[in-house]
Amino acid sequence: MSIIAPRFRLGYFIKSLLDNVFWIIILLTLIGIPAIQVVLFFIDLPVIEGELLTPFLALTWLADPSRTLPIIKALMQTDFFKIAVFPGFGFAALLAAGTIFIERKLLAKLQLRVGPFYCGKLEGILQLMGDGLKLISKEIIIPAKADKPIFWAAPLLFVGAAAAFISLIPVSPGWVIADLDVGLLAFFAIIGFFPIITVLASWSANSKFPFIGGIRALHQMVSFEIPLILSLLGIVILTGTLNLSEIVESQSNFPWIIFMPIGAIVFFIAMLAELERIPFDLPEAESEIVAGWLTEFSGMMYGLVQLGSYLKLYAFAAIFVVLFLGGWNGPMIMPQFPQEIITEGIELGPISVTIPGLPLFTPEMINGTFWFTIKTIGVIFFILIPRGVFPRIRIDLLLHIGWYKLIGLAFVNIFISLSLLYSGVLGPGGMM
Amino acid sequence: MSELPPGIKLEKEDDKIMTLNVGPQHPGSGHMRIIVKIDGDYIVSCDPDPGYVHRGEEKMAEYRNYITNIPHLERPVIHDSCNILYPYCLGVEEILGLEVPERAKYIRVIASELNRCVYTLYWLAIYGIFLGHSTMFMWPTGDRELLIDLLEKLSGARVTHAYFIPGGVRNDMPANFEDVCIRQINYFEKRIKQYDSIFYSNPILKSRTIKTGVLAQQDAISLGATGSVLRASGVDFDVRKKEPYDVYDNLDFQSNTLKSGDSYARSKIPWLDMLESCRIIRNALEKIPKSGSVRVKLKPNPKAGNVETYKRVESGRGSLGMYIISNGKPEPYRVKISVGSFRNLICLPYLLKGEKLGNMPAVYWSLNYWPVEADR
Amino acid sequence: MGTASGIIKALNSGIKHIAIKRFTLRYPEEKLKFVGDGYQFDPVSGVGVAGLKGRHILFHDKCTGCQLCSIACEGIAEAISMVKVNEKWKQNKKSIMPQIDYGKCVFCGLCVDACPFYALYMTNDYELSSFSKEGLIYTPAQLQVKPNIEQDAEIKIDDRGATHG
Amino acid sequence: MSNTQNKSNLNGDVHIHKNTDSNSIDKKEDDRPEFETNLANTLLHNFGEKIKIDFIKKNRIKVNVQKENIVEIAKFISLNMKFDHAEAVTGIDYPEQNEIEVVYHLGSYEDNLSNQILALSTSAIREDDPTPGSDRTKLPSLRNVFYSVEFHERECFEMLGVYFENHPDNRRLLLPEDWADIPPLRKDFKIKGR
Repeated sequence: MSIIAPRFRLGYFIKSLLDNVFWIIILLTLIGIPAIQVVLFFIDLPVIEGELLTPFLALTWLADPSRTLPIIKALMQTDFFKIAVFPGFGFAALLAAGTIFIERKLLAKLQLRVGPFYCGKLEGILQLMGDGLKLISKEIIIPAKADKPIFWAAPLLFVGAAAAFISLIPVSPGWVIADLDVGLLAFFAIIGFFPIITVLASWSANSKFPFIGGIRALHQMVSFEIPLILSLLGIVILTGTLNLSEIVESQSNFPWIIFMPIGAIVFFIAMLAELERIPFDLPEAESEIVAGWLTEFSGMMYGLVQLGSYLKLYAFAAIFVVLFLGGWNGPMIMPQFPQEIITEGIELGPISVTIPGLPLFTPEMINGTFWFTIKTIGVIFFILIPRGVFPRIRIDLLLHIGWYKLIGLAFVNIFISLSLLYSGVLGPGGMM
Repeated sequence: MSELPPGIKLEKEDDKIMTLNVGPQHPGSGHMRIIVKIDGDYIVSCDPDPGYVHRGEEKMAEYRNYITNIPHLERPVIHDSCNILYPYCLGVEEILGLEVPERAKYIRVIASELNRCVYTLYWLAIYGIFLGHSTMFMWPTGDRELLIDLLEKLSGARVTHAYFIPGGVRNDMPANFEDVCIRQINYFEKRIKQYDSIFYSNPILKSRTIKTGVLAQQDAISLGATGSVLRASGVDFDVRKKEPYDVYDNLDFQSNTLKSGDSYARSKIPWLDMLESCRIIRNALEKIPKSGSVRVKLKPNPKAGNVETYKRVESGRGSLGMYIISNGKPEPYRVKISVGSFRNLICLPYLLKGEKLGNMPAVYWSLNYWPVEADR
Repeated sequence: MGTASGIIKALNSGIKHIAIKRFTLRYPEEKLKFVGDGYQFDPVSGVGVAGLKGRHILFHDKCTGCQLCSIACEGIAEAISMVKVNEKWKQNKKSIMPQIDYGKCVFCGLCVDACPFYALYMTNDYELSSFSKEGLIYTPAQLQVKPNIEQDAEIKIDDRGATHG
Repeated sequence: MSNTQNKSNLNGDVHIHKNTDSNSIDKKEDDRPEFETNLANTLLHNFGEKIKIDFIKKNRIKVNVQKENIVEIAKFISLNMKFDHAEAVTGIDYPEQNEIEVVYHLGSYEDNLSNQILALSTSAIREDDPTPGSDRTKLPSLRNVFYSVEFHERECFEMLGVYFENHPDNRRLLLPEDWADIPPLRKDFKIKGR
């Protein structure tokens, strides 16, 4: 038995969890409560239900769930919560982190190896956290002749642009940050940012390999934007709207992939190319151009780019789900809550406090999120699998696919949707 | 060599031409540097610069006697160490006049075929990862373990075996080695056949490697290419067939030849050779004498007269020759190692001229080049 | 169509392998089982006995201090030097025995071939790392110790692939 | 690949010249292989005094020529005898004879010749104090006859200081750019500690 990696034992695991809980409680009571008191003492608190929220009152509310719940519900309707937590960054980052972990384990299984194993005791579940800590603690090296402000800005811009995607995605009915009438156009607009950011990053590094990688990325992204946009036009023609929520609602009976499989395939391939994933990872081809436009990035700058690219992966998968797979639509599997929970509340054990309005989310919202997440994970799986199966393609073959084959197929898709529209099968007057 | 596209002129020095140092820090070259000049995406000229792992094996061999030369002569290709010792042992046996026992000859063949597979899998792994196919990196490195395990049972070391010795092999096969070997070789053959659907039949790989870096038959001959590079161009030359050493003339096998001479053919020949090696090993295990000596007794410090010999074998990278000159002293007067990697290197500038930059790894690694061996 | 069927074939082959057994040897927990007790040599017949070429074991009652192992190593690694020992043996008049520097040893085993008195063998012990260069130098007393190691992982092959079990 | 097969493929021009040559190898030794002897006789017939046969063994012939004649003889070997590539170019330093011998091991991919190696050796003057490239240690390059010797001759140049005239690319290959010692494969270059 070696000291390096002791065998996993459930008892040790539970003990370590209990240890953590113990220290969290101790630290919170010793530091947290005085800190909250100090904060509440100095801050002007709002007026809620006609009475001023004094620190004393706030603390009593913290202890009284029936009075805390309205505050939480009010908070959940704010834009800040939406952007930071649920349909926004927190949810997306969680899915992206899960994607990285699943990618590593899945690829390892496909390649007959183990993958992350020791970190986190349970199948290496904390490996990602370890990698993140490593990236944060590493030194950031900037090339001497780089254009420093732009070089610094590029990773941040990349994450920002990737995060901007997330604001457009309707996760479940009503849960979308920016419910734009031109949602699809905004999506195209954000895609247009990435080539610019890539070229800025590669040019400002003032090095040969990033330059070649940046030029390749520019070629690839610009030429695959056209089939990407064209493949979505069929849906716009049939639904008559650019609003993503309305597109999802239009698929309540059947997803568009049934009528437009060609459009879905074109979009999927173009999506792989936009995401720079194998087999289209030419801008980062390590055997030709070191690491492409990422060559000079180090430390957390590289980490930010990776975070951005996985957010982008989630966003593209979500857009695919929204446009082709029916978004949140799915059979209702959540049982309806009993009516008395909502009106009268539930008894909370020995304290016997009645809390009305406990379910913070409606069953429709939970159901929609469930189906959306399941579908998104399925699409992500199909984005990940090619990495284990295909080699990298060459730039001229890539451009050939983009300009000759995919654009033609996208036009075929548009004609199919037009014929569906004018023959009256779908669209206004048809099945819709 | 492929035709240049219209509008591209070669050998012009102006601002449009960018010089890339591919290596030694660049991940795409191994222990060497390729100075590549590109015009847009097209390679204008290419100048290989080996020598980063030059250790002077030939000079070192002049200071050690015929036996103590063995451990360091296998260092250039530790993955193929049996095959690089093979011509040395054959040569020393000739100049010392040793007669190798029959059983030792068969054991040598088995060990060298196992080692050829070990090398080829390592090379295939690198070829795969440099085409961006990460599964093709992991599968061969994993399956290599089966053969390394066999070689470890046989010789006692996993990589640097030091197993061959002038006059035979160091030790006999362990008990029930035959059964284990047959079992693992059968499984190994099943495994490498699965590479076909994911790698060799993969349409994306085919689109990248077919008609890439085509070496015509006449060019391959005049450039003096050898091994898989030569046989992919349609020249049927295998030292095991043409100049059989030890017991290769008793064994049933064929040398694989493909006509097209492109990167795909060059990568497929070693794979076909591995399947052939499995046949050879099974065949040799059938024909091996069940008992007998495996080693003739050597004097501790053997001396030879004024003779010279040139022996060659077919290694994983083609014909591997050793030129040994003796002048009556315990040490050889001169040992020249002529390796397939070094001979194939001359094809690189020839093939890369006018290719696209994206084809560089596909062409370079298809040459079956091992920088450490080429530098010696 | 050939392209599409090739892509589907490749995807199918990849997904099928998700169910195949892992081949990885989990090294510190599992250790490979080797043939025999290590590489040995029979100077009478002139043939070795198969086994792993790991760290040496020195039998003090057989070593005569003839230096043949040291001479054999001279052209290779110069890892063996002869040192004085305090013990008195009848066959070892000079009281010198080999001391091996594993920072230099290449584990070729030619010193074992050179020993005519069955005094020097190799063992299955290969975990020799040390925090200092001096820690890698094994004195005759250290070489005398028979290593006690458990190695039991072997390659097992069945329908669902090979594994180290 | 037996020798009888080889002979039948190539008997034409070999048998005609066999006995006409005064310098012919005598056939007293029975173990001397026939096919290789015929090959050597072809050379002897065409060049006579210019070449000297060192040995004839199974599948191996070594001939020694003067450096003035080597290009001519190599051209003959390449065009008429179908040896099409070089396996190795070896430089050997002989300080006592004051010369550096260079051996070209020539092979062939023709079916009947593919087991043959013809070693073509020549020698250059050895300077005790070498300045590679600008002293008398010079040989004509065979690069225009056998394309495959290009890198081998570059290696020979840096390792032994033999300058090959008419070689298009006489640069260092393996040694570092800042190597300032004598060529390392000469016998007077000693490895440290030995």
